Amino acid sequence: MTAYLRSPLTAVWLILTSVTFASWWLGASGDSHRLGVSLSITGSVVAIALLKTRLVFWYFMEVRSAPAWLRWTCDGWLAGLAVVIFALYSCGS
Amino acid sequence: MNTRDQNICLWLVPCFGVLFAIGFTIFPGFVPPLSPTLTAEQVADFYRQNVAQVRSSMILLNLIGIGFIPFFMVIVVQMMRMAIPSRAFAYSYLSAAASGGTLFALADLAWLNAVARPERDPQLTLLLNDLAWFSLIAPVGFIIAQNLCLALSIYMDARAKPIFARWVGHFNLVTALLMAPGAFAIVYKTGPLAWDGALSFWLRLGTYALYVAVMFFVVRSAVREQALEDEHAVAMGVAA
Amino acid sequence: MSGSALTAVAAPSASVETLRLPSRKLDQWICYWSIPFFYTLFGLIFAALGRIMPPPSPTASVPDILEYMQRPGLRVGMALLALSLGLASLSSGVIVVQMKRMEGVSPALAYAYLTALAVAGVPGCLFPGFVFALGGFRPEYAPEIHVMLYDLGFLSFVGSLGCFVVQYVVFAVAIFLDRRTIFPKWLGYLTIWALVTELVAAPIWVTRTGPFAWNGLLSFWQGTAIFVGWEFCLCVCLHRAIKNQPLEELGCEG
Amino acid sequence: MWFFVIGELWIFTCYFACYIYDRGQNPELFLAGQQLLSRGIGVLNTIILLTSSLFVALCVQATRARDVATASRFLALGGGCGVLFMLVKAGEWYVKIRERLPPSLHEFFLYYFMFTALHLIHVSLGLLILVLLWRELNPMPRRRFAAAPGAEQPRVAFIEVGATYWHIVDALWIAIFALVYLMR
Repeated sequence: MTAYLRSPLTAVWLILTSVTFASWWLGASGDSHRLGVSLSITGSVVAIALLKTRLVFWYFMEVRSAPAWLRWTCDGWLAGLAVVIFALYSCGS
Repeated sequence: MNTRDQNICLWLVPCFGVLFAIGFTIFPGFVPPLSPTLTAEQVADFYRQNVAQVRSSMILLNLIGIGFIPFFMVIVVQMMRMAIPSRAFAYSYLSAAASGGTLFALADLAWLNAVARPERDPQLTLLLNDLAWFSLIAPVGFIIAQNLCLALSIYMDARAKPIFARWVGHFNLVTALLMAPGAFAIVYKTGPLAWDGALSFWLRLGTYALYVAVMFFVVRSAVREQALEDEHAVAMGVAA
Repeated sequence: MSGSALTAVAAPSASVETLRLPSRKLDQWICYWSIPFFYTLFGLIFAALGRIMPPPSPTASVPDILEYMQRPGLRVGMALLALSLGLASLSSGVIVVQMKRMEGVSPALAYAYLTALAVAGVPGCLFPGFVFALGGFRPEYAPEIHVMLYDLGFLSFVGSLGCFVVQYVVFAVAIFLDRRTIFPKWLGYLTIWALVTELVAAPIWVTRTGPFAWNGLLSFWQGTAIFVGWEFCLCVCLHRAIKNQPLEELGCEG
Repeated sequence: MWFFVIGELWIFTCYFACYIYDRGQNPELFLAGQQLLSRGIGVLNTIILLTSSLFVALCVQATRARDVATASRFLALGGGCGVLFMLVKAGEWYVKIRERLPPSLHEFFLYYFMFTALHLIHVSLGLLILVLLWRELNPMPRRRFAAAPGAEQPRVAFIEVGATYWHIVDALWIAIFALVYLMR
């Protein structure tokens, strides 16, 4: 049972949880001084989220060892999502 | 498989037919049909004056609202006996009969609610009255689909001795065509297509009554034919 | 299947080979071609004639609603709808026949599909049609009655979800459990998407603005797009299923 | 399954696009709404779902090594976390509605409830798939789900497909968490 826990997956899991706490702290830090639309926090939060999703794709769903087209589709989707988010966000505010 | 259950379903048809006739005569708005050109006050007065009659007739019609469903299912069983490649038409017939049944129930509910509180605002009573008439007259699409399926099955029946004769197929198509104009009752207020007009009311309901009566006799002979074939088969089975 | 036993016994004289039909599956093809015909007619009635799809905004002003309800095209469209709605049951007939051919799946799912479609016909399609016709039939109604009819018509047309949810669930389960792959597995996944769009259409009862209203981008447009896509794929797969149905399966049992 | 996954991603991308577009229109309303959300529960949910994803991934590893006992145990832990996630989410909703913040309050809460509701549906679908995986790992006397008769070995491909779906549900939650809870 514990033999499996030492696999790389657990390392990925640790990274993900720590990054989640980081983004939480980042998101929460915005409350204290000013509550405004700040591109920097949003940018970093979204970037972290996409990074986490990419980790999930690559390690948990073994896209790492998947055929090339699958890898490209996943990365392509993530990039596309990032572009869409920033485009709509900037044109909005 | 003996045909006693089908006979019971068949004999439900005349019983419900008589009850339907009674309900239709008691209801004051059918003979002569309520005109769609009446104003809200006139319609409300009509219902206020005939509360007892409307309630009694509509409660009766509510009880026997989908009385013909067993009859349609006997037709579906006969369609499944036909030698046609697949039962697509039988299932379509069943689905159309199910949908058609719900609409008459809706019409009946609208009428009953129209007289539930006669002192209601006339426009609301008018609204319920219109909904009731629409749901009674307009939904001919399902009946057309039923007749179409039955007619096509009869034409494609490849049995040496077909279950229904060819003319039954033609009869179904003709009745479907005769009932088709009823759908336009929701557009016109006057003229033959209005819901009290010759085409939409008299022709449609008259054709439907005739259709059920004729089909009753046709299906009865088909079921008796099936019973004969069963004995014949059993006799062959015993003899073999 | 008692049905087939009965027919075999009762039809000793009929030999199916003597069918003189142009094609042994004529009845299924008739039902099959009723699907595209009905749905183009459906689109014509609702989009061109009645202009119900794309729906006007739920927050339209009262005069706009009154004017919208009085258009003559609306009532003629609803009359045509009342006339032609029976064809939808033809389509469910042939789908049920194909579903009953599946292996490892009891006909319960096929009958559930048939009943779900039979139920969906009235509240989802014909009742809103009558409600719009009611509005147009009596211009002298008080404005609030017209607004009520306007809402009732659209909300029951776009918002009746339950019948279709059950239909999609049953269809998807049948496809996944079927070992004869009458319908390809990706159609099952497409059906699950259609199911998701029905769920996304739920908030039209809650909000009147934004993408979740009854003319909103997500509730209406995405739902319609995926429904049209699903219908198209269904036609393609049904065509293939009927075409390579082995001939000996036809005949009495069917 | 990949066909389905790509479809899901496409549908959710449309939702995110609409959400962000509307958020761009009136950021103040969204910000005000966002303050009322409790980020703590959001983070807790993210951690729970991440752990369940880890367990499911480890289950796949164990199945490849034909170690069915451990695989089932991991699967059970993953499923347990999934159920825990749903409970926490339901609790959060209950708290929100009791604080009179229903979906119909204003646009932000409509989005919030819609996203989380949709995601919950996907989680329940995922849990159903996990149950099917469980029956795959230790088959009951009756046949397994749509398994060809006589297939004795648990089919690894089937386990991987189920795991893929579960990871997609987790990835979607990460995106929702970021956009709804943390975004400015």
